[in-house]
Amino acid sequence: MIQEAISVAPQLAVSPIAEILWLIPALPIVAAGLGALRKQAGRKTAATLAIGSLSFSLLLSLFAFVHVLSDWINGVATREIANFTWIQFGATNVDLGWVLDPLSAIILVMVSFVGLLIFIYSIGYMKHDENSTRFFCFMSLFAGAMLGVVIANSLLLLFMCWEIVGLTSYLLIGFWYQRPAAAAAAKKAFLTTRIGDVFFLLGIVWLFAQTGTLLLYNNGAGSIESSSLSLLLSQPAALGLTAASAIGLLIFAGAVGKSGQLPLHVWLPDAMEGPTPVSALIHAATMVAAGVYLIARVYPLMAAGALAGGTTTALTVVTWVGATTAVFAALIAVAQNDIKRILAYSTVSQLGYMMAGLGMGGVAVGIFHLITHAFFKALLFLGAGSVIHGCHEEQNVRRMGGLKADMPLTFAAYGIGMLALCGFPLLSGFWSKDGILEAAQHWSVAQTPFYMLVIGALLTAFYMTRQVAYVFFGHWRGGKLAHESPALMTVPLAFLAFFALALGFIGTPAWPWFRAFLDGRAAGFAWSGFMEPGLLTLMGTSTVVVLLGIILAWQLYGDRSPKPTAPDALEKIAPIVWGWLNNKFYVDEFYGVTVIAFYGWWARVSDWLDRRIWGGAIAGVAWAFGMGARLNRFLDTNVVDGGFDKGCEELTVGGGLLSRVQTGRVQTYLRILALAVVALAAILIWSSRA
Amino acid sequence: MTPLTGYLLVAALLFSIGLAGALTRRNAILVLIGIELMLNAANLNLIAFWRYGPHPEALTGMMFAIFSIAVAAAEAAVGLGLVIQIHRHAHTTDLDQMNRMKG
Amino acid sequence: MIETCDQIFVLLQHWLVSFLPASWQPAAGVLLSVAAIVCVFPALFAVAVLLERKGLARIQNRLGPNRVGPFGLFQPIADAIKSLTKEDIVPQSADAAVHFLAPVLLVITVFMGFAVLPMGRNMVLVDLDAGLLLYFAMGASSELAVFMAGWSSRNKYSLLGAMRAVAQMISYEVPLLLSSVAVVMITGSLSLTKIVEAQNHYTWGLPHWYIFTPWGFAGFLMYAIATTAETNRSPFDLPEGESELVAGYHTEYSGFKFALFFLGEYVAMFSISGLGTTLFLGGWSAPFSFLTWVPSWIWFFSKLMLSIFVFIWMRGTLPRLRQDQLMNFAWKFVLPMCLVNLLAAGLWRFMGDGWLRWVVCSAILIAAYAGMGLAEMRKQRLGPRSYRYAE
Amino acid sequence: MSIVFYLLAALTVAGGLAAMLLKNMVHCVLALTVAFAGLALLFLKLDAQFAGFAQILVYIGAVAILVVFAILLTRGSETPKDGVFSRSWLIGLVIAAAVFAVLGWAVLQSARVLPHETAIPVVTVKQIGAALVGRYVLPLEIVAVLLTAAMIGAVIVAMHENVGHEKEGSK
Repeated sequence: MIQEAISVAPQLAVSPIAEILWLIPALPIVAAGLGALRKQAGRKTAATLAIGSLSFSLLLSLFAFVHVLSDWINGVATREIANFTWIQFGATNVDLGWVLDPLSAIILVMVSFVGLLIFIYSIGYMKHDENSTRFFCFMSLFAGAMLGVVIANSLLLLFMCWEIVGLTSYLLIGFWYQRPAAAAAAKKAFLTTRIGDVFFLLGIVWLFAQTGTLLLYNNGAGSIESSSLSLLLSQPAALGLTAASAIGLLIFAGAVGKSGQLPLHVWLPDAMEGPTPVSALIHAATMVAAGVYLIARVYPLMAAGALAGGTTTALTVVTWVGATTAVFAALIAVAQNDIKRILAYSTVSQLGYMMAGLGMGGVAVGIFHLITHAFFKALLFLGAGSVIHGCHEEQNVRRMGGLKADMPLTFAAYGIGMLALCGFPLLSGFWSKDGILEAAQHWSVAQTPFYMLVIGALLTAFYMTRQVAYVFFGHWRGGKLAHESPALMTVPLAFLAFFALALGFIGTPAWPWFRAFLDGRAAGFAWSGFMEPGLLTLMGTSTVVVLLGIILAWQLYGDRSPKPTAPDALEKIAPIVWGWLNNKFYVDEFYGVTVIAFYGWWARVSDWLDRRIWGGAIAGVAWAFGMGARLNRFLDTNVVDGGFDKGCEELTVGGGLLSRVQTGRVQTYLRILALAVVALAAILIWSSRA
Repeated sequence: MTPLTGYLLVAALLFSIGLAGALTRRNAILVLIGIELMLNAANLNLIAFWRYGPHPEALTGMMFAIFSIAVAAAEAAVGLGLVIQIHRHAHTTDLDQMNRMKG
Repeated sequence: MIETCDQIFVLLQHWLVSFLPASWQPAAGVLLSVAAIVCVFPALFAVAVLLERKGLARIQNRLGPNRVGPFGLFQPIADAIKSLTKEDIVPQSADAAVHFLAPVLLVITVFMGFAVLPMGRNMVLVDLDAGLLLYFAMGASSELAVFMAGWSSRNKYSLLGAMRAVAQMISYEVPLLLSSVAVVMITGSLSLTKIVEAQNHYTWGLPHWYIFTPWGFAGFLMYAIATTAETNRSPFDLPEGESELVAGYHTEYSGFKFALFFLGEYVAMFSISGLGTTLFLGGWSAPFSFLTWVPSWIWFFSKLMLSIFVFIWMRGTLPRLRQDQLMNFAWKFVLPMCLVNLLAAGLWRFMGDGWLRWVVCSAILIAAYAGMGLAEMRKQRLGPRSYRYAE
Repeated sequence: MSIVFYLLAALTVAGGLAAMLLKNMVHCVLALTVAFAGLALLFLKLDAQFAGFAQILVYIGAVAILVVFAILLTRGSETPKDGVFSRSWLIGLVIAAAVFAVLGWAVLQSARVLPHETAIPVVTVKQIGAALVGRYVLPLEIVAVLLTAAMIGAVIVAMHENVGHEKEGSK
């Protein structure tokens, strides 16, 4: 299902809000810079700076959103761009710029709003950390860079912000760098995402070489507008791909790294070593969504050349990768015991959904799930943070239990988040996941992704129920008793819970406002939206699947409170499967014995080559020279020296004479200088007289 | 003799006196004084040329002299600072003894 | 009549000169003015010395000179006779020529400053375009006289006093110049008569003196501080700190030469007060528009004597500073403050009329003052003493 | 050529000669100030009021004092035992004489083409100021930077290596 081309009138005058759109990322970045100048003790200033700047960004984002919204109500599809030349060499310009359209507007609001809530939550969470100034500084920098990714109208600007995002992710995962695990996880995240980024950069360079511009939109001259696209389609690349598809796949590789898709998903669960607000902000709500957003942003490139109802190689790859990731990560999540790790794999899985949605249903389907997911996953992470905080830094779900009495607020919020994630009817996750399933059902290439996603939904319901059963039901199995978190942490939870409940209603089949908004069409309310053939059946199926997952899990785990050391209920049934799942399909180990082992081997080979081959060659040369030298010495002492000594004596005498010129006396130099002046002046006057 | 010739001759004389001092005195400070005298002679030249030149309203010579005065002040400050430091180091300001680079 | 009173000295000069042939008249006029200055200020010196001794005595709760004449009023005459008749001692090892030249040079340079000072309407010796520059050039030259006196005496107290005095005068010359530059910036001229003219008009009966502007007020304070240091007056009188250096650079002077130094110092005080009056206090202009009928020179000398009184008052009130405190104060407080004041004056000039420039300039100056003051208060601890010139 | 010019020229040259010939270095500096003063008066004679006063302010007020400080700090006020002139003073003198000969020759050679009395240029301080911040603003800025650098450099060079915070009394 390919998005119809929107007719956008060339934008001549840019509205004031689009003019100052750069302020949205600039404010948090400036705040980060100012915060970096503060002492570690100045935590209040740092937090105030971060939250203040992000509040302003949110305000501006809301203005931008309202502007786009009012345009939309007036029947205009907004796309306002502001470009400028950054570097100019020869006839080539490197342009940067930003764009305001429905997509960027809605993501801006989402990122700044969720970010703000998480910032506020962090005040409570990081209260006892002595480095919280650094924390807020990094968080602001991250928020600024992420907002920069969102507004970028140039792949280069996008890539710069993308890399800053990667950097801050590294810094924040390794925030507690005293822990070896955190340091290792940060390194892993950085290196793994770098693999994707290299491909991304290759794609950018290729695109630049082909089209001569990196601007996405430039009144018809941008790289993903029709003129460039037709040029790209006409260029064949290898393996029967067009240049458009090949570049699209390269860019997708960047998204794979950032969004934790197979096979580069390994960093995301490890990234949970960072502080929980970081996990919530970066590794659930925003940064990992950057990959999805990137695909949505360059969607015209990905979809270039597709016929109506058809698809392209790039989109097919996106779909398959997404669907596989969705099931794969959900399977792993079933057998994890760390509360944040479960959520991390769940995030990977949901990102797979988004990718699949993008691949099969277009921008609106994927982004809708991105938005709803951002809210309920942030909610879940913050809830998990609240649980961890309340349980005195305990992360193993099997050492918890019965928290619904101790932490009622957290429980309520977490429950809502869990149901939304499962896709429980009428909650936000239900509507967005349904959109993806519907798109999968109608996909023209294959039906397999549809079934995979349904199985994924079942697994999602299963592992979330398992987790909730472990954490909140049964009786307390940990050490020190848990306590409810402060209001500073629960109030953001309540906000997020509200959105997890209600946000889905902007994209129901009866009122597909979200899609209409993104596509720039009018949205009407009609119950008949539900009456499309197969839709009700689909909704029924997914409801049944979800309920099935919940009931299954409840049967296995509900109210049981097994001992933390006892084997898991699933482990009793199928120990081998459990082992595979618990060990994450041994992907890390697989990489360990393949990629890393290869590097190790290669390093050893290089070392050997260095020592034996090159070193040997050099040693041989040295030996040869040594022999030559001995010969020389023989000749020297017996033949040359006699004559040479004589010559040297002469030279010494000459040098001694010459060195008198270099006396080290200032006045001598001055004297010579004056003499030279006299000589020059005399010559000049003499010659002018003649 | 035109007025300008007179000024130029005075300047030349002053310059030569400064040069002679710089070439013959032992003390580094006096060498610096000699150089100051040479600079001043040049200033006199500049002002004289400005006064009797074809375009005094352009102020070129005058400006040159003013800037030269400013630069000379800087030169004196740094030069004397160096002399003081050398004195601290080598306990002499006698140029005849200051012919080694090794301290 | 009012006009005549105001211009009485000018008219007198013209009348006297008119007896001479026309070609001699300009030179004779100048000579006459010089003579007047050279007579008036030493007379004022006598008055000021008496005033100082009596005033200080009042402050210190004693009587002061009261033997010669009624209330000791003829004391200066007695002093003068005494110093002129005392033996003129030159130390044996002293550099006689330099020892002799130093007081002469001091008095000459100090009197040169009056050449450009307008002491009343039309009462200026030479109205130079670069008058202020001449004044400061002469002020700078007097440092050399002080050095000559100290060095030629071949006495360590003299030398130390001279070095202290020169270092102090150089240090405070910078803020002195900078605070004057603010006035020059606003007036747009280095000519002192123009500076007075610029201040000589009134709004609602009140004069437009520069001291009544934020930058002018701050500048005047800086100027007053720098002036006190420049004239080696208490609390900046370290160069002649009796408890440390006997009498500073004129320890080895006696008799007439000592009197010259004494005279030079007081005349320097007069001239620098006169300059301050000209720059900030409206020179010879009246303080209220309804008082403009009073002759201008009366105003000038009233303001001058007021400044002298403040000098005496300060001497009676404040204790002496230490050398490092003095230097720190100059370079770390007065100088930055003067630079900020320059900024304020620049803003004042370019912001145009209106209340806004008052607010902005005042805010800048108060903020700078408060900031630097607080910073100084914070490091209350006194640093290690270090005397550069006593090594 | 007026009598005033000859007097001033004689004063200046005498000051310069004395500055280079006297044995006592403080006397040299005092003679130098005489030369500076003479030059300043020559500037005034050339109707360069501003330059003349600036000359007094900078050279007599600052440079001379600075030299005096340097002399006292290097104990240079005592006359050295082994003569004040360097061993090769004769060569220096000859070279200086040669330079003067060349310069004087050049001046006299060109005397024919030099202009005679010209109108006195009227230059106000205001014009000089306008030129400084107008046409010559770049040199002005550079000189400002140079002076700042020189000041910092002089302070650092003259500072004791082992003194942490220093009170600098000189410009």
